[in-house]
Amino acid sequence: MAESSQDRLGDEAATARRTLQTMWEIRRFEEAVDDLFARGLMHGTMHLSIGQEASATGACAALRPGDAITSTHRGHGHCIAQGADLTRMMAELLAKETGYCRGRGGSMHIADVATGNLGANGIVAGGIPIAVGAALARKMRSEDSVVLSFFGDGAANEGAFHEAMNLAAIWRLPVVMVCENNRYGMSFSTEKAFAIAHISERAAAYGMPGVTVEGNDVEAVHAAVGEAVDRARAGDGPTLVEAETYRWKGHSKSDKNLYRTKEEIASWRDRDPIGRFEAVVLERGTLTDTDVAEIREAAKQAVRDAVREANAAPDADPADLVTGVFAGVPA
Amino acid sequence: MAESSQDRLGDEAATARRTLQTMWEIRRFEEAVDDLFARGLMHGTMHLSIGQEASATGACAALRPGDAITSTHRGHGHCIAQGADLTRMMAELLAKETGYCRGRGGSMHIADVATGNLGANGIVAGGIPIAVGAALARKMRSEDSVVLSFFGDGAANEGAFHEAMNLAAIWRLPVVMVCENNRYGMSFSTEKAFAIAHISERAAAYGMPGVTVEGNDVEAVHAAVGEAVDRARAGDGPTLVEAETYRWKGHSKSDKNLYRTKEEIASWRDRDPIGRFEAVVLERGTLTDTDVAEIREAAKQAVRDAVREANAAPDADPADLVTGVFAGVPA
Amino acid sequence: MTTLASAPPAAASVEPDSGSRVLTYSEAVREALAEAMTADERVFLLGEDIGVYGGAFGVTGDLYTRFGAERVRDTPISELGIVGAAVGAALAGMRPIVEIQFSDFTAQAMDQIVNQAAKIHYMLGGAANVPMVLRTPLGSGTGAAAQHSQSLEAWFAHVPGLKVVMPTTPADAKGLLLAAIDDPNPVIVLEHKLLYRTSGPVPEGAERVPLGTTALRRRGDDLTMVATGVMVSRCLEAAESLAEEGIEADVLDLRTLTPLDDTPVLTSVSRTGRALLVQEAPGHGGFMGEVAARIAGSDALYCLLAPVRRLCGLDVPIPYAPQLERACVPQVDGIVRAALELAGS
Amino acid sequence: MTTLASAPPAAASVEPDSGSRVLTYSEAVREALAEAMTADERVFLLGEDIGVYGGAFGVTGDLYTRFGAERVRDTPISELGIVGAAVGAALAGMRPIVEIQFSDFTAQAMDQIVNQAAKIHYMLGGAANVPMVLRTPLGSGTGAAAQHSQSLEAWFAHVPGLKVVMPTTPADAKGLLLAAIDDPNPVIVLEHKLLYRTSGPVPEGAERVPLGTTALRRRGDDLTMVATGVMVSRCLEAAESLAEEGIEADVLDLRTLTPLDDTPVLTSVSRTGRALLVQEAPGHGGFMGEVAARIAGSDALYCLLAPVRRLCGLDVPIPYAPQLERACVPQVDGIVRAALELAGS
Ligand SMILES: Cc1ncc(C[n+]2csc(CCOP(=O)(O)OP(=O)(O)O)c2C)c(N)n1
Ligand SMILES: Cc1ncc(C[n+]2csc(CCOP(=O)(O)OP(=O)(O)O)c2C)c(N)n1
Ligand SMILES: [Mg+2]
Ligand SMILES: [Mg+2]
Repeated sequence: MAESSQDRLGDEAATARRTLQTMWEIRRFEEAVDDLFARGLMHGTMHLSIGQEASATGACAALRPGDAITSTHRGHGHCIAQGADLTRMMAELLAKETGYCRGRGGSMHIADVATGNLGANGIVAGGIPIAVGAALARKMRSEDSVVLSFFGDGAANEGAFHEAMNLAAIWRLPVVMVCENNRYGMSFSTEKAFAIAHISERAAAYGMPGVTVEGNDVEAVHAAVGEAVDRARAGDGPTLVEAETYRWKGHSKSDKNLYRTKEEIASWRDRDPIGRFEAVVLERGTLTDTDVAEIREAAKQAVRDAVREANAAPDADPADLVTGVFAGVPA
Repeated sequence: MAESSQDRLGDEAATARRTLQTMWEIRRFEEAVDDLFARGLMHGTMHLSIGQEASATGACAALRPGDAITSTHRGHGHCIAQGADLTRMMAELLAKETGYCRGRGGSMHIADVATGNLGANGIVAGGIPIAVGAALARKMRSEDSVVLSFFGDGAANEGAFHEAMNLAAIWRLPVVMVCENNRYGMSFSTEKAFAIAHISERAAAYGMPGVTVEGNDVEAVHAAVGEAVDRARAGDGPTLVEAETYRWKGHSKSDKNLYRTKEEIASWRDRDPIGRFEAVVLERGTLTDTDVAEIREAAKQAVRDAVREANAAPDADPADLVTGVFAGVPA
Repeated sequence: MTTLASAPPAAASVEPDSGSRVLTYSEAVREALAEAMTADERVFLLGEDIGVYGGAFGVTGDLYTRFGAERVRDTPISELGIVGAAVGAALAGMRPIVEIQFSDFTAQAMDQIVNQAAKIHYMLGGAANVPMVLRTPLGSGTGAAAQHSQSLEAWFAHVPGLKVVMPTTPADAKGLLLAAIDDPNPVIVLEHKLLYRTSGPVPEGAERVPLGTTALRRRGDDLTMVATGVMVSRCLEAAESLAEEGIEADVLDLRTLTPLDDTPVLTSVSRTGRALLVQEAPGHGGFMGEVAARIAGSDALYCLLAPVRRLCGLDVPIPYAPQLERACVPQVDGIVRAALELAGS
Repeated sequence: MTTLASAPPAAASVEPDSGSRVLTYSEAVREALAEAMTADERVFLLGEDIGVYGGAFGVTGDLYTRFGAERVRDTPISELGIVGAAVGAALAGMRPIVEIQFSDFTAQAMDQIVNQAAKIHYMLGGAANVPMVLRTPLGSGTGAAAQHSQSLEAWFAHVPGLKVVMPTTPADAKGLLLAAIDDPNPVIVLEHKLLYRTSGPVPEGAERVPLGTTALRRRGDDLTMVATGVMVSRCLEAAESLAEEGIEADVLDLRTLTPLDDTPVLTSVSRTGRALLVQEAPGHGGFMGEVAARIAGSDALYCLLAPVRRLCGLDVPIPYAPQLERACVPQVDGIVRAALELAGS
């Protein structure tokens, strides 16, 4: 993590490698999840971010150790980009005791406090006020770390978004609001859900800067979020960054895609954020075809290992099923 | 009610009379309430709008029969401006069976469905989504009536405001949002509660027009709200009108006014909306000194009568204390 | 007195009687919505993804194509706003029916449900009323974890001014919903996710099932089972196997929590002397506490041969892991065990 | 076993014992907040008008001048946002204490209270916890009508992951609050408006009153009164006049609903055979249903000489008119009447 927001992610080999590998790990991880689910080896429901890898990867690349994020129901990408362990993530989805939540949370609740991931959230916009509080704690302790809150376009119509945005603004908190606008809240299009062209226009209502970026350009996301992170770290308050992207898969398992056309989906598949970054780094000569092939292979392997290890792990243990509700009072 | 939004309220005698009398009735009514409360003859708590008479009066003057309003905890002015009966209002505050709510609601819940007052509200911002729903009903029935929602500056930081504003905008509903910005939400100043200069700037976040007017100028309020009402009636959707005003009295009975200076209060008393309108109509020659004296006397008398009649009325009757909870299923 | 009402899905291998056909629970809800919209133009639906998507659980299905986008109104993700809009539309003479995708998200809308909808009629001294219905699915069993699996019926039952309905059969899903739509008060209809796909006979006509009538689903003299939601079918299954051991149970389905028809409960318990109260929601502060209190507060107390047994969900957030999730709420075998203990005591 | 705890205001004409002085309930809350902030810099307060205004009920008083605007943090009118901010701050290692002006407005914040704060620790498999306190006044009796007078304790008690506290004496207002602040879990502290001005002895030191201990406020063998909130002092008053008629009552103050210490209740009822459960909240679905169910579900059942009597608020929104408002919740005379009926039966 923690690339300086000045440098582009595709200019330097190590950074480019890490960035590309992160995006491929997200892609492969979710393809594996999709497959496990289809084969009935995973239960519950899943929200995949395939096609949105650039916003998660570019945004988290602008963070440092000590910074934190809040994530969403579509949070695998954020979690991986923030440096989570694939095996523990997969173990969680497979309801294993070795999972991040010991099988209690599942896809919608993975958190990794160690890497500063305060958690996915099953509640749309639920993480935004929490990010504000985590940023408030940092400000009160005069730390220079920041908090980044991911949420979707649909979340921007929840009251929680409004109240949290205003609190962040009036208290000038070190928080960056990253709205991943993938054009739909479940089946409801942004054209119908908003009477404005860009969600970033809402920033002005709170007196904070707002910007819209090409969400499938990992460098653009990193640059915009990096600027916002610098502003937050400098004590100059919050920013709303809107990343325009698209989800290739259905909203969840029950989605029949009746609300959008095959053509629309296809046109966005042509704007694959991973392919786009590969083209950039190859063209710039930052990486070679062999490098790229290695990275793809490494990502595939990492996910394969994660699935294998997770499958081998013990199932969630009912031991403290009841006693686990409350944290024990310290002696 | 229902002055054309073109004409100024102070140009024509009958209109000027009605406007001035409404403002005086609000003033005298609340002075009477203040007095009854101080003398222990009224219980509960009261939120007085003394000093804000112009926004209630000017806004409601732009409405027609068939239109509706939603009001707030500080709603006596809205209720009177909308044409409510002073005796039934006073009876409600005195917990009489003849009150608008049969003594069940009190100051924070007075409604007068006949004049289109859908009710005061004890919940900050509680009336805004309700106004949106009442406007949606009108649109679905293709009626040309409109709904006006009063709320304060503090209410604009509630999630309910945000969600309601967006629904009104995307559905282009015939609703007018009137924010009475009296500089404080209880003790919290707008300088602290907002990082923007004018609450009307928030309209843009929903794609609706927003305007700020001098809230103590009844003609200015009427003109701005009138324009918004015309827009709504024409099917061109909602508007946010911010009326800048000031409350002379404390927030409620428990207020020690620690959060503002005597000087500030005094400076606003010098901007008395009633005196201002009297000066205008006298200067324009619309009304004479005698007219004005008569109107003041008439208002004082109307309130005196209301208090006398209300006092004579029977106390709230416990008869249907329990059975009144549910409306009976029609045969 | 209650008569033996038609049995719910689990036990419903019966042929539909004349004038009724077998429908799923979702189809029954959809049919009620369609009939109500056809009969009364004031009725309309609003909710997230209820339009072309057909609803998060597919309940509204094709209503969007049949009644159009105005009356089957997709909304942004704004639960508080849309419930408030329903309150306002109801005050203005419409008959809105709101769908909240998961009952967990009623938390977002509690102010409009509790402080507005429930209180307006009384608070205004009867000057206005709020004829609206809020439909929402509750319950666990789908692997959706803690924020998508709650059973919050007790919250609503504790709010004066709300009526609270929990249909357990397709026939009731239709009949109770129609009654809720007729009702001039706000009614919360809690549908159970696991019941949507179950099927049973549903009358053709617009027959209402009156709110406030407990249904006797099975007859037996050895103990009384009182249940709500999906626990009703589990109790019936349990009663089947208990019967094999010669233990016969009354199985009562409360159907509506407010108004609550407790007479059949008290009558049954007075006869059997043994009460097993089964709910999916966590036990602590749950609605079966109310039922237990009704029994303990009445003369049925004198007929009790054993302490009133509550079998409820564990006092935990619903976990994701399937085996843990199952362990958190009463299952058929657990009900059978509890019944045997109770009958033996 | 419980020992006789110090009596609450109504009966507290006692001289403060050494190491304690007489404070009002609000002063006791304020003292706890001040001591906690002095002892632990992670502790801070946030809420509407808690700063220079001193709080809607004057509870935070001069804390703003003593601890400054950073730690006694005024907020906009955004209940959901500020409770969410408290959750986030708690996750980040702070010890936030939120004040919600009236418990009725927790409706605005239910998502963060119920779906976030209560569940995070369990849902994350123990990886994080949410050490926060939410203080809010409940109850009627102030003429503030239906949206400012509710008693919603049953909602919170029914949410696994929340601890729920209802202090009734100044000593407990301080001691239970200190324990709540120490607790690594989210704790809802429900203060009663009518108790703020009552006074009683409060220990000087930072003595904690552990969560989950029912207090025996008065000793008697003829019946058991179980109460919460302001009903405790009313029961004690009622017990006084009952004593004049030769009827002696145990008066139990639950103090915390979660965790619930029901042993003293069951022990007492087993001895007296008569239970009178008194709450201000509407009866239907209220917390005394849980208490009645605990009795009916235990062997205490066999000791009952009469049905368990619940005396609760009427199932109505609280009306404005003073005489109607009084008629809606149990008063001393009503408690006496109910006790006489119960003792006589
Ligand atoms: C408060 C709340 N309302 C509704 C839902 C159901 N739901 C889950 S995801 C979703 C769509 C969210 O849209 P968006 O915020 O754009 O995120 P995306 O799914 O597009 O990534 C909905 C409606 C929920 N989980 N929480
Ligand atoms: C949801 C909610 N939060 C808090 C309160 C307590 N309260 C009543 S009025 C008020 C101030 C409202 O400020 P504003 O909206 O500006 O209206 P004003 O009182 O200035 O007319 C507050 C905080 C409430 N009634 N409802
Ligand atoms: Mg989206
Ligand atoms: Mg104000």
